[in-house]
Order: sequence, then structure tokens, then C-alpha cells
Amino acid sequence: MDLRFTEEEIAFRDEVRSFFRKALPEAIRAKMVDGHHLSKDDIVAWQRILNEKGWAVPHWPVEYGGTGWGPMQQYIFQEEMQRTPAPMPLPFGVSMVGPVIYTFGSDAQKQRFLPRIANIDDWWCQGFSEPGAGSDLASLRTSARRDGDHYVVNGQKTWTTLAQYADWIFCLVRTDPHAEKRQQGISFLLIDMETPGITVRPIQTFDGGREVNEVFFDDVRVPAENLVGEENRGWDYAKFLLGNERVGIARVGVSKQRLQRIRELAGQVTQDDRPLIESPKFREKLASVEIELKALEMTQLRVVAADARRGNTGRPDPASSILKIKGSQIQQATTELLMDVVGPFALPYEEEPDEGSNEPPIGPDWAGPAAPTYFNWRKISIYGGSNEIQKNIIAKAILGL
Amino acid sequence: MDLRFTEEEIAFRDEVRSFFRKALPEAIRAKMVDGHHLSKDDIVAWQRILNEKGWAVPHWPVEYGGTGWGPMQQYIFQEEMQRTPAPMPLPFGVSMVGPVIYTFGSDAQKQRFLPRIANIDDWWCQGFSEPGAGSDLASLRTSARRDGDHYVVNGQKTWTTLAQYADWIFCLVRTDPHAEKRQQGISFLLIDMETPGITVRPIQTFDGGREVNEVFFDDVRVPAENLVGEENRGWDYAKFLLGNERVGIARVGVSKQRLQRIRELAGQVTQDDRPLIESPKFREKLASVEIELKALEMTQLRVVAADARRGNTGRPDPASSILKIKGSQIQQATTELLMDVVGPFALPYEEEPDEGSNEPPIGPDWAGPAAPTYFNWRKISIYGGSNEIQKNIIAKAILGL
Amino acid sequence: MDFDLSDEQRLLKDSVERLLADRYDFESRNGWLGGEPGWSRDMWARYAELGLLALPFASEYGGIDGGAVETMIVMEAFGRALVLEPYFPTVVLAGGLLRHAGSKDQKADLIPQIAEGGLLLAFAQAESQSRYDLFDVATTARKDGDGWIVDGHKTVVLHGDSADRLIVSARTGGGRRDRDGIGLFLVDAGAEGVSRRGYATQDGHRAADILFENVRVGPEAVVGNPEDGLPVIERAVDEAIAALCAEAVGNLAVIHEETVEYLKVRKQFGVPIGSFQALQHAAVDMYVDLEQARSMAMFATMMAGDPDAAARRQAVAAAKVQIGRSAKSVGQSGIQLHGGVGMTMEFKVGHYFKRATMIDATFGNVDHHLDVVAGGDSLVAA
Amino acid sequence: MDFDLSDEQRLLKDSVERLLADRYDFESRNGWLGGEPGWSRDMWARYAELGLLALPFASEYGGIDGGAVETMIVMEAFGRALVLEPYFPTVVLAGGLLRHAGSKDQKADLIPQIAEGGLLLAFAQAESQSRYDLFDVATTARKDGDGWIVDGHKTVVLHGDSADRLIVSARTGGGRRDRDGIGLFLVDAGAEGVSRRGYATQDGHRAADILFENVRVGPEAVVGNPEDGLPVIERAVDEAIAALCAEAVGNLAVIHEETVEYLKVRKQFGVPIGSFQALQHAAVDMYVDLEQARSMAMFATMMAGDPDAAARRQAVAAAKVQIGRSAKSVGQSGIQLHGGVGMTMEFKVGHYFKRATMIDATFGNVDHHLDVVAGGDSLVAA
Repeated sequence: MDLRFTEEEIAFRDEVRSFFRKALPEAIRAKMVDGHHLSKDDIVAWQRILNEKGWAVPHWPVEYGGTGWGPMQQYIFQEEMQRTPAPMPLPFGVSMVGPVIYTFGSDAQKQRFLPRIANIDDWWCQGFSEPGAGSDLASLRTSARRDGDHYVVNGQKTWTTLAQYADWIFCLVRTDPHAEKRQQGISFLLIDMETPGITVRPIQTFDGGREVNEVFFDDVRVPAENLVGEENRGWDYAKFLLGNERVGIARVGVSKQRLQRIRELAGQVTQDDRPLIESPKFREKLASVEIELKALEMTQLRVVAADARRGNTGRPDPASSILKIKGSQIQQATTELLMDVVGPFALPYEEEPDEGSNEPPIGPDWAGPAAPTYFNWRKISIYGGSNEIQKNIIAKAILGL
Repeated sequence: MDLRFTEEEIAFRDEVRSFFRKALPEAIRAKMVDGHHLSKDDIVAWQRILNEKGWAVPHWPVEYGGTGWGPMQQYIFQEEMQRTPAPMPLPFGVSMVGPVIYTFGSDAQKQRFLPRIANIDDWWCQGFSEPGAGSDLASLRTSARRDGDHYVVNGQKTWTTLAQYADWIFCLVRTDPHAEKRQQGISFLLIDMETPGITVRPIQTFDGGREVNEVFFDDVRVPAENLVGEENRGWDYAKFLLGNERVGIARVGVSKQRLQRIRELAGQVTQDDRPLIESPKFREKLASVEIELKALEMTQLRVVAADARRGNTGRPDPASSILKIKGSQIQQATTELLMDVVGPFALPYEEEPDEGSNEPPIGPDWAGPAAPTYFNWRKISIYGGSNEIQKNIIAKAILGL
Repeated sequence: MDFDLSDEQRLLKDSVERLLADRYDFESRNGWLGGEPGWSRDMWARYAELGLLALPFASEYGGIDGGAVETMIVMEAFGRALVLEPYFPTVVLAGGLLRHAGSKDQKADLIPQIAEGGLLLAFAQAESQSRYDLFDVATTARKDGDGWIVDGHKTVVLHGDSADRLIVSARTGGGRRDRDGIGLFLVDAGAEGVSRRGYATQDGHRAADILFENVRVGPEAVVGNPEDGLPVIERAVDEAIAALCAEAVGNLAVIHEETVEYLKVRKQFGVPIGSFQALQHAAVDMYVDLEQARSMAMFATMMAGDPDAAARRQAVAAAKVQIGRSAKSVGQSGIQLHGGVGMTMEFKVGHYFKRATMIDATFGNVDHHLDVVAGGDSLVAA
Repeated sequence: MDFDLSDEQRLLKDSVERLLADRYDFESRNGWLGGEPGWSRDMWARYAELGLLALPFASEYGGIDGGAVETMIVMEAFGRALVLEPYFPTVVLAGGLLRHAGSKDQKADLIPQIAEGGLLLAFAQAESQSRYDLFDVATTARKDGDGWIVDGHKTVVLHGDSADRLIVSARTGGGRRDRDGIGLFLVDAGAEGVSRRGYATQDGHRAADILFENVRVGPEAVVGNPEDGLPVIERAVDEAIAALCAEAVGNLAVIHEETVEYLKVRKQFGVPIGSFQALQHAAVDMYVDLEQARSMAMFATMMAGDPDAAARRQAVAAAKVQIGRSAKSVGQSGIQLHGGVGMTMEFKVGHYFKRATMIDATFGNVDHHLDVVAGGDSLVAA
């Protein structure tokens, strides 16, 4: 047992860190630091820089562009990206549909889609959730009826992140409405967003953001070749997809970077005529979150090491539910700390400035995103299986209750 | 709406306060202040002082010795007693079996028992809980078989507080094992603890205390005249009894007195070479508990006022569950604060000193009970319906879930 | 002790609630929010009609002699309806300064205008460096003949963009953080040298940053003692905080009700999600925190007029701590129990959460007020 | 980075656990607890046999060259069995002082005796005024010829009642709270002028108050630099805290397991109470807090030997905060989920809760260590 990084791991970390520092455009980094929204161009630009370096899809098999790194290297890579802070590649292509395609897809699908995912030539979005389904995913109702060499899709998806930019959507659709169990009769379809009959309607979140959407399908004709794997086996692919989310789910690097930034900012505002960072109470609150984060980092490393030990089986360690629960709590705690820092400057609401806007912000320039982020990040304990669902999973899978 | 005490209420409070200060023997007060155990004699002595004053059973009907006070006066009376701090009369006689007897008992029972309860000539204990029943009280199994003009009781009760001193026990017993619903077929019996066949076995609690007991009944013959009310109606009387617990359940006065004491003690220990009470962190923790307590006090007054408004119907306000939950949390929080104050002097374990022992304590003389109280008071969120049960009640009765 | 409303108070409560129930549906509110001036002048006129704008003022100036309880009633109802109009800055906050420090002439001049809905006020107090310290004032007012010249920059002035007149705290002497030497000055929003930049706040209200450059006011503009205005400011702000606490209770009550209702109607796995015990208990925790907040709002209301300034501060600060903590726990749970839809603009819960959160950030957040309570005497001593 | 145990470590773990599983059942423990000296001399001999008493010492003195990980393994196992023997004071704490500051002669003399089970040590450090400050020392050691005379009163000396020799911190110069001028002295427990009052602690361990009156020791009694002993004390105590963290993890793991098991077997309303979602979620919260504690105990173990004293302090303090918080949450929930029976001596959970709680009160509680962490640099900076 040696809980220090090895020399190789340190060398790898330094390599990754220095690349990220050099390669990330400063304008993007600045937005990341204070939690401003990224443009579509920002996201694409960074993904292509990674792809150029050969690091777009490190966790994929080498034959499809992966790096062959082990779990610890992948962990370090993600951690460093989060700490830079650089934008994390959108999961919908590289972490979700990509692995489904290279695992279950046809050769034609692999050739057609995988390189374009790595280079974000196609922007993918996810069509799983439906209104009324929520945590009960298997109750989905969007239908795909076979009609010759097409499927005809009707229904509605919701919570579709960044669908407004998407070229493609991967969907769970019901191909056999008469299946005995609800989980049967579901298929996994790839759908071109340009296909007639698709309507995207934004859902505005209460923080003022426009990240998520409803996607409506009205007699949308999808070529049968866009079916992944076998018909009515989609539930298995979905479980595979959802099980892949593991390393990095705790977003330890994100929280580290945020705490560091909060420390800086608390040095810039004064309370009782001295920097807030000198307030013992504030320091204690900060220390308490840092202790939780350090513990989570160690917990995460234990999970990563266990992965490495038994080989990356693709099965999630049930302990990864801890990472989700605690990781979300800590991320949310950082938004609360930032609210404490900005104090009265939480109030002004400013639309995300257009590029090139020159109206000065109200209050310090980093204060604007504090409240919207506090509001928006409430989602972290809801999406991807709410914390209540995570607790159900742990109770059953780990505690045997 | 006027949330201040009226002049009459203030006068009443002052009268009660000054009586308590004068009448309570200093030796008892000193034990109360630092949470040492009271002897049987202490408890009896105080009850008789109250009875002499006519304040032993203020909530009873005037004809049986009550004072005729309204809910607000009763609240003030309890609050002042807790703040003195004087021992609260043991509930088993005056708050539990007493009201059952004067409401459902025979005239003979009333005459025989009520005056002796008020003067604690009889020490009562409660025989409701059974091993294996817990929160599911109605699953009780202790049986009472009619045999001529006696009942023959067999079975076991548990968690019987201070049964080691008791002259009488009131029990729920199953008189009809074939009743359709479990709640039917239960009767309410008064049993002389001297009756042959009764064995009391102490349960030691993990803090080292000996408050509770198991009570075994082996062919115990109880005169039929000791049945309260009708046979097989005992569940109704039990519900009545349990519903009576309302005013004072939050023990706001107890927590106030403890916080005041903690404030004093924190002035006597030093940390970083100055009194702990000057530590901003400690003051904040104290302030946080005080804020919760002030809120609870107001909540309690709202419940009391609502009682007063609609007349004291004997039905508990479902909001009184809030008082139980929050009251227990705050009482427990005071034990945690005291642990912070005693610091390393939490460790020494000292048996409660015999009267007249002259061995000096380890550490400051008030430090000894800190840890045992911290441990022992975990019971507050368990007994009388655990906080989980209280939440179930609120969810159902108030929220309609 | 008496927790019952008087007949007049009951009448007030009923009429405010009826007005809002009739007129302040969510769609109307959204409409006003998106338009100019960001709230409803029509509703403002109705508040005037109902006497709400005259409520806390003395009858000799056309007021209704309402006290802290009456303000609590109105603010809680406004909190339940998420009212956007500038009642708080005009009637409660600036109104409080006027009531406590205004001259007879000032009252006789201004209160009738406020009462009839023709005059909006704002209190230009906060500055970029002052955070929550009322005594931290860099804006200056220097004597100029018989008048004064005001210079400085005020920030996040609540509803400062639509106010007709501003009450400005300015330093007439002493150092930036001295308790002495602060005065209050009535300044026309359109006066020469006043420039405003208005903006929305997170909760759909409005605020403004206001620059005062060489703004000349006459001697009649002084409100109260120009060398010792802080006690009046503190008193008015404490009353205002009590009012905000009541508004937050209105917010939180709706969050709780909406959430419990959602738990009843929303089904998952074939049953209402309110049948899941973990969610039931979370709803109960919300209820407990709501009721504790309500109790403390009442306590603040009771103590807001206490003649002992230290006891008043202590009580109001304690209430603000409780309100801030309950806003966090009730609001966060409200969103969480709604799940995804709780994150959307369409559902009410997020809007109420935003308002309650911004109330925490107004006139001192939890940390600020916990410092106050911790620094003072015991809150629960006899 | 490698979280796996080496083969030797695995063997150590297995053999300790097997010994305790075979011998340290709850009834035996209760027997020892109630007798004299309050723990088992037989078990002590077995620990010696197994090499546990030699574990952290250098092989040149008959030790086994074990490091912080080995100590963690033993202490966690001891925490799981709620071991009563004075391993912590003798081997970990006083042993650490010896290892870091003892002279060759002292080591050669004492370590073999410790290793074979013939010598018990205790560290007489705390005083009634010192609370958790290691540098707060009023006990004095003044030069007397070539020896020293020790005077003072030490309190809550862990297992000080059965120790054969005491290592005493005493002031050789400077003021009571100076960091300089503290020395360590080996004192025979039976020396003239030493009087002891032993007593039980809440968790069934033993401690003593010890009075030193004009106790004369020779020059060979000095451990390390008599004018600058504090760094050694801090180092040994940090290592000892890491060991206590591991023990507490053992405690909490058992509380969690016992509670989950109880939820499975205990029935109410006709079903196992573990089927109630609210109790399931509470058990999950316990699990999360346990695993976070385990992670921090590992972190402390890793950092306990760090040459950078500030980083070591920061890490160990952070771990102690997490352990203390987890002890509170896991312990309290463990009792609560057991209900009434959790309050009894018969059920294990209370005993484990007591030990974990006392670990929090030993060498600095949550508040103390949170101050340390808050006063230092970021714990999570790169």
C-alpha cells in the first residue's frame, strides 16, 4: 500500500497539465474560471485541440482512437482537465453513444460515426428521458414503427441537453409495445436532427439558462440502418451506456478549482474592513468543504484503484454511487460558498454578455454567475439518477436492504 | 396579535418562579444543574413540596386536585420548573395513569389512587412496551386470563422506567387473544408491584445508567376491580394517555437552563489561553442552537395558544410532533455543546457518587455527567415514538401524504 | 400573549389575499415581469385603493396607523403571490425612515403622495465596499451655504430605477466606517448630477446603481439629524428585515405546498411519489423548517419596535438567520423533490426559491447576522 | 498509487483478525473489563507472540520495521474488536516518542522489553489547563546536579495506572505556553514522589491522574533534546492520531454492519424494518460517512510520516475532523436505527459509539482540529 503517486504518474500528470495550460485558449479558460457560459464554438474548438493531440477519446479502445491509458491515467487526465479548468468533452458523443457504437454497432456505423464523434464533426444529444418518466426510464413511450426499410418515430423526449446545437440524437424508442416486460421492446436508434418532423423546443431553467430542450418527433422516418445492435435489445445498450459513467463523476477536479477560485475571490472582498479570507468563520466553512473534498478524492482513488486491479470490466462499482452523492453535495457546497463571497452582489441579474459586449458588470466581474450557478447546480443532485435513487441503489446493491 | 406576555401572565410567572426558587432544596437544585442523578428521596421530596402548595397536578380537573389553570399558565408553570431547574414530576402517575383513572376509572379507583398519585405515596411505572413490539405497540403479547374475580397475568414488559422503585404498574394486557383486530382485545390493568410472580430486572444502558427495567409476570393474580373501564377497551385508554403528552414535550425550559449553564461553564474553561466563551466559533455554535430554541419556543407558544383558543380538548395538535422532533434535536445539541466544553475531561468515567462520598472528581466537578448525558440523551429521539415515527405522523396527519 | 389576529387584521389579510388571488396569477405576473417597468402600475393603484400604501403611516398624515403586525400580514401575502411591485422599498424601507426621522413638513408633503400611489421612493444605501455594514458610507454630503452637496456611488438600490425620489445615506463627518457623521438626504431622482443604471435582479425585481455627482439639495432635504442618522437607519432596516422575513415565510409556505401537492399528483413506478417514505420525511423536514421560520418571523415582528436597540438587533438578526437557513433547506428540498421540472421556469417552485434566496442576500445574509447574534447576549435568557 | 496491501501486510491483517476473532468475543471482553487490571494480560502476551508489540520498532532493536500502514492495520482490527489493552499508549504513543527521540541506549534497553510484553509505558502529557495544546506545559523539570527534578500534575494519562514507566513532558525553560523549553523524561511509575489515581474511562479503557512531587531522575532519563522536545511530541502525536483514526474506522465499520444487520432481522409491523426507505437512506448516509472516514484515515496514514511538519499537521488534523464528524453521525444513527435496544449495554453498538466518541475527545476534537485546518493552507491545492 502506497498512497502516493508513482514517479510515472507524476510525470504523466505534469505532461497533461502543461499541455492543458499551453493548449487551452485563454478566452475559454477565463470563461471557465468564473462559470460563464461557453459558446458552441468554444466547445468545438477545444474538442478539436484534444483530437489533434490524440486525446479526444482516451477511454476508447486504441483501434478507434483511444490512448490505451489505465484507469489511474484516465483519472489524472480528467482531474487535470477539470483543474485547468478546461471544458470537459461533452459526454453525449464521446462517453455515451461512442462506446455504444463501438461495442454494439455495425462496422458501417463505426466507420461513419466514431471519427466524427472524436472531432465533434457531429454534435450528439441524448434522447432517453421523456416527460412523465423521470427516474422510471423504462416507462418511456416514444414509438418506432417499422415501415419498409425505415422506422417511423413518434413521441417526445425531454431534458435534451444542448439539442439546439445537435446534428444527431440517440434515442430509446419502443419498437414492441406488446412486450411482456416494459424493459423489453425498446430499441436504440440514431436519428439525424435534420430529418423532417423533428422539432426542438427550449426549456428555460429557472436560473435563466437555456441548456435543455424538448424534442418532438412527428412521423420521423429513420433509415433502419440507424438501428444499433438488435431490435428490442435497446435496454441492454442503455444500461451499458449508463454504467459507463464512473471515473470523474465526482468531479473532484472541478470542485478543487472552484475552491481555489473562491479562496482568491474571498481575498478580494472585504468584510469588517478586512479580506473575507481572513475571517475565521469563512475559513472554517472553506476548510470543512475542503476536508470533505479531500476525503472524496481519496474515496475516488480507491474506486479507481479497484477498477485498475480487477481490470476495467465496464461494470460500475456500486461504490461509485457514493461518488455521485458526495460529489454533488460538494459541488453544490461550492456554489453556496461563492454566494457567501458575493454577498449583496448576488442580486443583479445579467444576461450572459454577447461576445464583444462592453457594458461593465454590476459589482465585481466575477459576481454575475454566482447566483445563477447556485440555482442551476441544484440539477446536479437530480440528473443522472437523483441522489434519492442513488441511495436506493446503495441500500440494495451494497447494503443488501 | 400581541406576542408579549400579558401583565397577568408576567405576574403569574414571577409568582411561580419565586416559589420554585424558595421551595426547591438547594441540594436537589445543584444535582439538576449539572445533570447528576436524583435519588428516589429527592423526587419524592419535591413532589410533596408541590403537593403541599397545591401544584402537584395542575392539569387535573379541580375536583381531583387540579388548579384550573389555562394552557398558557400551565406552559409557564412547566417552563419555570424546567428553568429553575427543578425536577419535573414523573409522568407515570400524574400525567399518565392519573388522567386515565379520573377519566375512565371507577369511583373506587379515583378515591383510592388519585390522592396518592398527587402525593407520590404510590410510585407508578408504565407497562406498555414489550420486547419485540417497539413502535408497533399493538403487537403486545402479555396476557391476562380471567379466573373468577381475578385476572392471571403472564408475559413481559420492557423499558419500564424506574420500576425498581415502583409500588404500582399500569399495564396493557391482552384479554381477548381472538379479537379480530390486534387493537381490540386489549385491557388496561393496575397491578400492585408487591403481587407474587412479578420480577423486575434492570436494563443497564450503555452510558452506565440504570433507569429502565424488564418486568416479568408469572401467573400474577390481579383483582378484577383493578381493571380500568371496560374489558377489551384498553387501546382507547392508551391512545388517550399517549395523546395527553403535549405541553412541555419540547422541554424548552430544560434546554434554556442547559444553554445558560453551558455559557457559564464555557467561561470557566480556557482555550488558546482565554475563556472558551470568548471563542467566536463556540459563540456561533451556541448562537445557532439558541436561535433554534427561540424558534421552537415561539412554535410551542403558537401550539399552546391554539390549544387555549379551541379549548383544551385533550386531542393533541399534530403540530406537537414538531415539538417532539425539534425539541429532541435541540436537547441533544446541548449535550454536544457540553461535550465541546469539557473537551478531554469527557473521558473519565465516574460512578454517580454516593451521598456523602468525598472523593474529588477528575477534572472540573461539572464535567463528569457530560459524556453519560450525551450518550443517555440519544434516547430522547427514540422514546415516546421515535423521530421517524413522528415524521410518519406529520406526513400523514398534516401533509396528507 | 395572543397569536390571534384582531378583526381589523383579519380583514386586512382577507382583502390583500383576495386581491392577489383575483389578480396576481402566475401568467399575469410573468407578463408584468417581462414588460416595463417590470411590475404592474395597475396593481400599485389597487394597493393604494386598498390602503396598503398608507398602512404603516400615522393617521395625521393620511396613514392608517398600522404596526409591525399589519406589515407582516401584507408582506407574507406578497411573499405568497411573489409580488413584484416596489412596496418594500417605498412603503416599508423608505417609509420607515420617513416615519422615524422625517420632519412634520416632509411627512405632510410625502406621505399623502405615497398613500395615493403617486410617489415611489428608494433608499440609496449600499455601496460597493460596504457589504452589509450600514455604517460603512463613503458617499459624502458637504455643507454648501444652507444646503448640501452629495457625491458618491450607490449600488443595488432596490427599485432605484423607478423611484421618484431617493433617500440617500451620506457622510457629513468622520471616517468611512464611523458610526457618527451619517446623514439622510432626500434627492430627486431627476436632479442634476444623478445618473442611474437600472437592471433586473435574480428574483425578477429591479434595482439600480446610482451615481451622485455634485448633487445640490436644499436644507429641506435633510431627513433627521444629519450628523447622527445611523440609529434611525438601523431601526428602519430592522423593521424592514422583519418585513422581509414575513415575505420569505410566504415564499417558503408556497414552496412547501407546491411540493407536497406535487408529491401527491406525480406518479412514478406506478404510485404517487409521495408514497415513498424518504420523500415524505424530506417534506416533513421542510415543514418543520417552514414553521420554525414562521415562528421567528413573528418573533422579529414582535421585537421590531422594541425600544431596546440591542435586544431588537439581536432578535431581528436571529430571525434573519433562521429565515436564511430555512430558505436554503426548504428551497433546495423543494427543487429536489420536484426533480427535473423543479428546475424549469414553468414550475413555480424555482421562482419562489430565487426570491427567498435573494432575501437572504438583502440587508445581511446568514453569516452576517449569525455574527450579530453570537456577539450579543443570550437570546434565550430569562 | 497503490491501495493494495503487500503480502506481508495481508498476512499481518489476517493473523491479527484471526486472533481477535478467536479470543476477543464480547463476553470475554466484558469479563476483562470488569476485572483487574481492566484488560487481558493473556491477550497482551499473545500480541507479543504475534510480534504486534515489536511492530513499529527498528529491527536493530528487535523490532519489525513496520510503518504507518502496519500500525493502521492493527489499530483498525483493534477498533473492530474494541480491544482494551494498552497498545496505543505503550506501542504507538510512547513507542513513537522513543523511536523518534530515544537514545541508542534507551532504545536498546526498552524496546526489547516492550516487544516481549514485559514493559508498559504511558505518555504523561495533558494537564488540567492544557486542553489540547501540546505546548501548554506547567509541569517543570529543573536541573539538579547531572539529573533533573520533576514537579507537576498530569491528568487523563491514558493507561497511566498500569504503566511501568512514564514519559513525562515537562518544562525546562520558558513560559507555560512557549513552544521552546519542553523536555521529555522517563520516570519510573514507582519512583519516590510519584502518586497515581487510576480510573476507568467512558469507553472501558483506563487512565490516571499522576502527581509528580520532587521526583528525581538521572541524566539517562532525558528523552531527546530537553530544551526542544515539542517537535518530537508533535510528530509522535500526529502518528498516534493517524492510528486513532484507523481504530475509529474499525469502530464505525462495526456500528454500520451491526446496524444494517439489525435492520434486516428486526421486524415491525410485520416486515423487516430495513424495508422502510427512510431507514435505508439513513443506513446509506452512515455508509457514506464511514467510507469518507476510511478514506481520511488512509490519508492520515500516508501523511503521518511526511517530512513537512506543516503538511503533516494539516493532513492529520483534517482526518481527525472527518473521523470526529463521522463518529458523531454514524454513531448517533447507529443508536437511533437500533431504537431502544441500541441504548442497552447488551447490544454492541453503544460500546463502539462510546469508544469512537472518546477518540474524538483524545488529542483534539473536531473544533480543535478544524481550527488547525482552517488556519493553514488549502488542503486540496495542487
